[in-house]
Amino acid sequence: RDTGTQNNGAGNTGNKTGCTLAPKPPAASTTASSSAQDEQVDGSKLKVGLAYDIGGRGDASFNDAAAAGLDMAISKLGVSKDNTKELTASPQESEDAKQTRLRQLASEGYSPIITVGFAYSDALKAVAPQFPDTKFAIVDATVDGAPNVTPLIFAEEQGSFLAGVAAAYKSKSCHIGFVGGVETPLIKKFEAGYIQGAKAAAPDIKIESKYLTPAGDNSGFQDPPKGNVVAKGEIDAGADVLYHASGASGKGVFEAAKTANALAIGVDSDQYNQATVADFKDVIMTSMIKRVDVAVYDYVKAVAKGDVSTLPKVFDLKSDGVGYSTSGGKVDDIKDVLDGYKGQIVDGKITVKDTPGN
Amino acid sequence: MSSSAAPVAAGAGEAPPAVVLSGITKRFPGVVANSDVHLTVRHAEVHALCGENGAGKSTLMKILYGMQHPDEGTIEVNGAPVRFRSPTDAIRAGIGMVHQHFMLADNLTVLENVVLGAERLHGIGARARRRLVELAERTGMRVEPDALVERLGVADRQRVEILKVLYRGARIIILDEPTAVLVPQEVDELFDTLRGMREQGYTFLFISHKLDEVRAIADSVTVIRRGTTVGTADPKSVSSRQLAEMMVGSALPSPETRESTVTDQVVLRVEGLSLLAEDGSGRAVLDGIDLVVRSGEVLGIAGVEGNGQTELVETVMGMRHASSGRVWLTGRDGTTRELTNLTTLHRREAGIGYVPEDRHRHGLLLTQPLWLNRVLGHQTRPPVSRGQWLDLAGAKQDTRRIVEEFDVRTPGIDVAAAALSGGNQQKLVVGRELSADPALLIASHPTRGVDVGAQALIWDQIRAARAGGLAVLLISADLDELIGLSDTIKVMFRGRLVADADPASVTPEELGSAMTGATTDVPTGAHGGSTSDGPGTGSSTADSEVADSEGGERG
Amino acid sequence: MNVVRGKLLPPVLAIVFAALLCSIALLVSGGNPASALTAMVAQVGEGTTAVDIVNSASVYYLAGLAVAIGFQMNLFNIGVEGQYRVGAVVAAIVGGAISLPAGLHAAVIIVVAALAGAAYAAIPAILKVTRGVNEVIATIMLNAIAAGVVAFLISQDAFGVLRGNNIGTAEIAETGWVPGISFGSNGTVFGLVLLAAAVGVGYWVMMNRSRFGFELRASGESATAASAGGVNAKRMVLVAMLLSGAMAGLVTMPELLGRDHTYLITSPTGYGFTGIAVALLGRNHPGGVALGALLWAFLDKSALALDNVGVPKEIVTIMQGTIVLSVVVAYEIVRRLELAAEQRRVGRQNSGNGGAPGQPAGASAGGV
Amino acid sequence: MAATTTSGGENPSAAPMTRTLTPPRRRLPGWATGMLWVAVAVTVLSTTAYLTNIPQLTSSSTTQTAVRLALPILLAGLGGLWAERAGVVNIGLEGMMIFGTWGAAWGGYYWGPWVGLLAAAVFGALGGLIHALATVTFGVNHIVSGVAMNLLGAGVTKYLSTLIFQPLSHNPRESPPVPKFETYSAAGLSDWLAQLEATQRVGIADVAGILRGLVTGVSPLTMLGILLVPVTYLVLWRTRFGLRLRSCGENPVATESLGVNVYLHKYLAVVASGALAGIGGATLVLNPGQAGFLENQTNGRGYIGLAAMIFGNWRPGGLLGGAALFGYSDGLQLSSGGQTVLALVYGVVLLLGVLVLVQLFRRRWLAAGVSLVAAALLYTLYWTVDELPSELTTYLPHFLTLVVLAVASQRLRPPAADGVVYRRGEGD
Ligand SMILES: Nc1ncnc2c1ncn2[C@@H]1O[C@H](COP(=O)(O)OP(=O)(O)OP(=O)(O)O)[C@@H](O)[C@H]1O
Ligand SMILES: Nc1ncnc2c1ncn2[C@@H]1O[C@H](COP(=O)(O)OP(=O)(O)OP(=O)(O)O)[C@@H](O)[C@H]1O
Ligand SMILES: [Mg+2]
Ligand SMILES: [Mg+2]
Repeated sequence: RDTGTQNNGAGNTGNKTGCTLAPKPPAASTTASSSAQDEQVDGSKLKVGLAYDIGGRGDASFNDAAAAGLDMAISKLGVSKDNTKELTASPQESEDAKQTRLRQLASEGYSPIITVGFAYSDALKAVAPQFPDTKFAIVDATVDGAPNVTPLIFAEEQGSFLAGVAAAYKSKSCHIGFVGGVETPLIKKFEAGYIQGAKAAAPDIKIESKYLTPAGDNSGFQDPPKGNVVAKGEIDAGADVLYHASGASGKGVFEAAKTANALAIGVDSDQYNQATVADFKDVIMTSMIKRVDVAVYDYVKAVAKGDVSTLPKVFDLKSDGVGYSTSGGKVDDIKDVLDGYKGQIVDGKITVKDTPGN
Repeated sequence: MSSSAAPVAAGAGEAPPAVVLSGITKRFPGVVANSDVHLTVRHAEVHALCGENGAGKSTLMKILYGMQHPDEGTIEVNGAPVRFRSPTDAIRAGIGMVHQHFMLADNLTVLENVVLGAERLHGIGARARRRLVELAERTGMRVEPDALVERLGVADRQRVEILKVLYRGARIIILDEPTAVLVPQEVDELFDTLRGMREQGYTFLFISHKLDEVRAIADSVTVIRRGTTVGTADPKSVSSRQLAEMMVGSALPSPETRESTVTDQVVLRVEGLSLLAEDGSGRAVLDGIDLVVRSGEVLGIAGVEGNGQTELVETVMGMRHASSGRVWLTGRDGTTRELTNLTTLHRREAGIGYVPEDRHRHGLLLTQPLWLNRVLGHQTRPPVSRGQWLDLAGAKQDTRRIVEEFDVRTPGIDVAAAALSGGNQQKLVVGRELSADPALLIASHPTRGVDVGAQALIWDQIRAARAGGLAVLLISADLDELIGLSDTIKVMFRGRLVADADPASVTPEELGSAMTGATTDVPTGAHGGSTSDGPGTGSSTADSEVADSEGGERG
Repeated sequence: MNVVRGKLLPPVLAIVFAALLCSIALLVSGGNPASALTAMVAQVGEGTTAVDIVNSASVYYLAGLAVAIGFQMNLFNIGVEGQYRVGAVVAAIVGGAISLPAGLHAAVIIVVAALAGAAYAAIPAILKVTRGVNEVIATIMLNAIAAGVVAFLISQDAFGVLRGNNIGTAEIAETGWVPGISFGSNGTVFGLVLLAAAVGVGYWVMMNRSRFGFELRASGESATAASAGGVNAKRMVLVAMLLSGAMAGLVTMPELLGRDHTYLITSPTGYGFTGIAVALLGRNHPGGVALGALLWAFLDKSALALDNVGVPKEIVTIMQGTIVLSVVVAYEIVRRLELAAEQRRVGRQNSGNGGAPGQPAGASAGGV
Repeated sequence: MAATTTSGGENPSAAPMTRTLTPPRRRLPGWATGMLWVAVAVTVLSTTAYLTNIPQLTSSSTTQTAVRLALPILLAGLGGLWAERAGVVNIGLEGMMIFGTWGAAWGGYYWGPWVGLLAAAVFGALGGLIHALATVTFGVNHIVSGVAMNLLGAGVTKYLSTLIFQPLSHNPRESPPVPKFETYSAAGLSDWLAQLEATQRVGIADVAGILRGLVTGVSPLTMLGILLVPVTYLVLWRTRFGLRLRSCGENPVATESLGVNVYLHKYLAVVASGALAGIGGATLVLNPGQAGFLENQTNGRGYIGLAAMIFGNWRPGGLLGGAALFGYSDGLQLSSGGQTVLALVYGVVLLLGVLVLVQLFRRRWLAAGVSLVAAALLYTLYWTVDELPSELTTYLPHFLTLVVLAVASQRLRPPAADGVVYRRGEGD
């Protein structure tokens, strides 16, 4: 019988001392928080529509986060549950299905309508002008030439930068890895920030990086066995902290980390507390959090107030649109460092690139 | 309905009849295959069953074997009434059947084929092998238990079929047209085996279209016409002609030779044609074939199946690619073209008609209507096509003509080809191939499995076309047909043309021994002309070695 | 009459059966089948749904025909999936890169799509003809590889253009668009729906009237008989596969030139597999495939209404699977019933007049 | 019939013609060919690993990964084998696998991995039963039914998980976490092999690496999967049931005529096929490192299994080879990426070199020439390119399968009546 802690990898021997670290950034001066100050806003008259991407409510990823935002709006802004409607895209559906979904919501009088995922951008471009009085928002994309569409975009690279810093600090072999699900521009932002952050913290660090499938082949987000193999390959190559941005395939990454006694970083939401990966709690040292819930909530609130211009252009570290989680307490010892880098990014002393490479 | 209620009554003290079928009726959609059939088979006799194609012989036997269920009627086996739900029941009652079309799985070994379904007897391992070898020894049917069936020739396959039946302990054995694919020597061997087994108490039901064979082996014969029994006779006291008349009510036709129509205009010239086996072994299936067929001539090729006749035909047709050698054809317009590098379609266009040996595999589109079958092979030529487009009206028109001229019995030209009986399918194919006025007709077994009436019609049509200057390359396993129809005969053995024979003088036995490679020279002029009664004058009692030694002495 | 019974009854029976089965599933899970069904039917009248059905059906139709060509000669081209994607992406790249007068531009794109699809289909065709590689396995592999080829071609290193978080090919200039037929707020029917219809007619003429179609069907029915009849089997495999691939290349043209004007990494996949189902439903007949495509499109589009009545959309996938299966089962049952009826008829006939046993019943009237 | 003649060689009339024309060629027995292939593969790999200095090619980790990735494919392929040996084409393997994943998650969640495994087999078998009903009883075209099965598999499981899993996992497309099988290692052996592997001696270290991968971290499900290969062989080729089943796929009419119940055997075969595919699905759920049920998680593995079976010439040993090739190359590209893939190109060059020699020996000049050109091209590729585009290396296993099939060009031999609709009593 194998024990769960058996060490299979060639690397990760744990007897190295870790990286030579760059000097720590100065301690953070400010911590901004947009949704902290909660004034009373009444949203009871709003009819809120949500159009999810493939996966929908319950995907334990960004759709779920959007759903959480809606739930928050229901509880905090007094939006009536009966006045909300959630629709979900099917895999492999064509453009007209998305358009029909949006028209359906708009013609039933829903406003605002929040679309989750950049796949909706073309559909919005077609539908939004047909309903000029309806307010739309789109997560992860901007739609040009449609004034009634509010983009809710995130600086994933900034959050990932902090993940990179954390990885560099926690790596004993000074060798870390990134596992991407599908090689899309969006996921490349995660990779870019991660690499930049790690290098900022430890200039000599070695970084493995690999995607499961190329763009267009979305199975990379749904294939834990492949995620497992890729993670194992990176661990074998010497990495001992892995950051994944691979949706459901991340389970495989966590398992590989657990088997090899390595650490992992979750993505999108606080995966330490996620039920479906509860078995791997102890290797999830932190998660890069993308606060789609906050964005959705803030957007609904802004609509209720009648002014969406107050929303941040980009949900970034500054607006707490992205961040990192501390559940499990594994990064408590380096919290000051992380907050230091965060402060530098917020202050514009560090600019994080959104594409990997030079 | 005239039925023959057991003419040979089971006398007192004798064993009860092995099989009694009474009042059997079987209907298929659109067809009544058997109608009130009565048949009595005595114990330890060879009982022959004769009838035209589609008369219902096979169906009756399948009913006896439990594969089909009669709509009406009763079956008794060894005096006891039985009701078979499946072949298993029949096998249990001691009945075995060797089917008209071999029922063997090609990709399994001989042993596997034999034990299949009867594993309970001796398992499937060493014990079964011992039992099979022992059985083969006893009956003289040598087989190699571990050979793949696909590598066996027809005669071997038949042995396997019979062993299969014996292995199950059958005492009543149905043989459906077992001789159709055998050469005379093999037929004789088979008959010897049957006689020996009859002595041991086996009962046989024997179906054949070859009436002389029936007279040679059977103890009694029952004739079936149009699904019902017309009578039982003693084969020793009736002539083939009488039997035939019982079957069809008309005179027995014969492929008799008449005045020669051979001209000196060469139509087909083949030089040094060779073909390598497809298995990559480098073995030659055809080895330096030279031949010439002239206008008005029928060139017959005799040979045991598997000696390269099929390959010769398919190579001349362009369906296989010769490794060396050349082929020329002189068309109706007198121009000579080299065919060697042409496709099958171009060869057909140059003036070759082709009656394939297996009409189902190579001749017909079974689920398509007759008129669309008329197009096959002629898709580039009027009247069935105009350039790249089909001429449906023309095709239908011409199909109606063929149906009329060749007496194809069909409800119409829109029925699927599969709906016709074998003989009628064959008439359609022959009619089609002669309709484009070819210079050369390649006819492979043109009357195999076809009843006497259809046979006569096909022979007549070939003969008429020959008189009009058609050259014919004829392949046939039916040596009477070969001798009767050909102007020249060549014998093929192991991919080579090893002997010539003069159809005016050669006997089937001589031809048969040359075909097996026993003799290389076939005498010409030793015997009289072929008889209209077909082969078998005497050969039924003589065993093969007599024929061999005769050939040898003369050689 | 007979045609109605033999050809139309089975699919109707099948649809009813599938609907019944799904209703039971719904009832078991506490849903309301009646409201689900009415919602689906009512959805057709909603907004652009009717037009969307026609538009999608045109796409499914092309895919179905592409598959059907192979089926006609027993070539199982699973590869339509890969071929249409390669065709679409190459056409989109070329279309975005060139500028030509209106009309000509679109024509060039369509031709390029067909050529690219055919070229991709040529791989399994050549492998089969020269090396005897089973086309099923080859096309399964090539479907996966097509995903890589498409990803490679769309990547920013090759021809891709970043559009927000999405990547796609460069937008095709307006000269390359094919205008649709607008129904105002009810949507716009793709202009290339006419192309699909024309391809269907062409397919019918080719199959039933041309020498080539005859040879194709003959090869499918019996490869051996066809080759004895002068049909070059290898050539037929090659040509059929290329034609199938060319038609596959056309699959997304209505969408590409009528609506999307670019091929994105998020562009839908799976039309090739839909094509298989649709071709099977339509029994490879151009009319049947059209009906199959419409039915499929109807199920896909009206499924969007199910969310409104709280029924999981997945029930439609179950329904589609059940329909495919039960259509063929229904054909078989009707065939058997007819056989039995025929048998009884003959039985009666013969007991009536003594008949002419052993002769085909139909022939007994006409004599011989 | 040869009753009257005695010694066959003397009298040619006794010798059946076809047999004398085709002297039976001595063929190596199946297991020997298999071993030979394995030996060639290992040799080429270790040589390549040495020459390119990429030890991952034969590391134990790679082997372990290969086993993990090959397992579902192997089981799906076995499923295909059972069905097709009985004459039923099963393109619905994918759907049956999906049934299996759902069943495994459901059974596993409530009652643990063993029940999960059982449930997976039962669910897969149910899929097989529907397929059998359609193809055997109703004579539906096998492909049609298979396509429908794939649709049904996806639809029904999605529907069921909305009903059953969503309340538990709050996600309609995913099950809650499912308990997994434990893994076992042959401890002593594994350690000894690890020492050998660490020596980095050419050949020995490679073989040790590969072997160690096979005996380390193995779950009961993995053992079952691998065990099912010889079991399948024994059942199908060495028992009476297997003989009957195979003959249904070769010549059902003949089989029926011998009193064998063809329908029954086809039913059993297809149901077994579904069960095997279901177990294949279970490996994606119950083996360590796998997720629970996840929509679309089979991701075409059923089709690949079918391909592996065709690749393996409808034989268990060949199928194992096909699945191994697939799992190995996929594992390699996933875990080590572009560079190793390039090393593999080098390996192919070596293999082609061997092939050229064989072809020269057999005097097949053309084939040798073609192989030589291909080898030269690949070698140029190896030298000129640093790394292959990742978009394309992702599909390395698919490329390899195509290439191997095209090169080996073996004469595949499907069961003669494979895919032919058989209707009882309508035989000739
Ligand atoms: N399975 C079947 N379904 C429908 N009709 C059949 C079937 N089998 C036989 N028939 C019909 O029954 C008739 C008798 O067929 P059968 O095979 O018994 O003829 P046969 O006497 O053996 O002919 P042959 O000498 O050509 O072998 C045929 O005309 C055929 O139309
Ligand atoms: N499966 C079937 N379905 C329908 N009819 C059949 C079937 N099998 C056989 N038949 C019938 O069998 C007849 C074929 O005739 P039959 O078998 O007697 O010809 P044959 O001379 O024995 O041909 P062959 O020499 O090729 O065996 C046709 O009339 C056809 O209706
Ligand atoms: Mg018969
Ligand atoms: Mg017959």
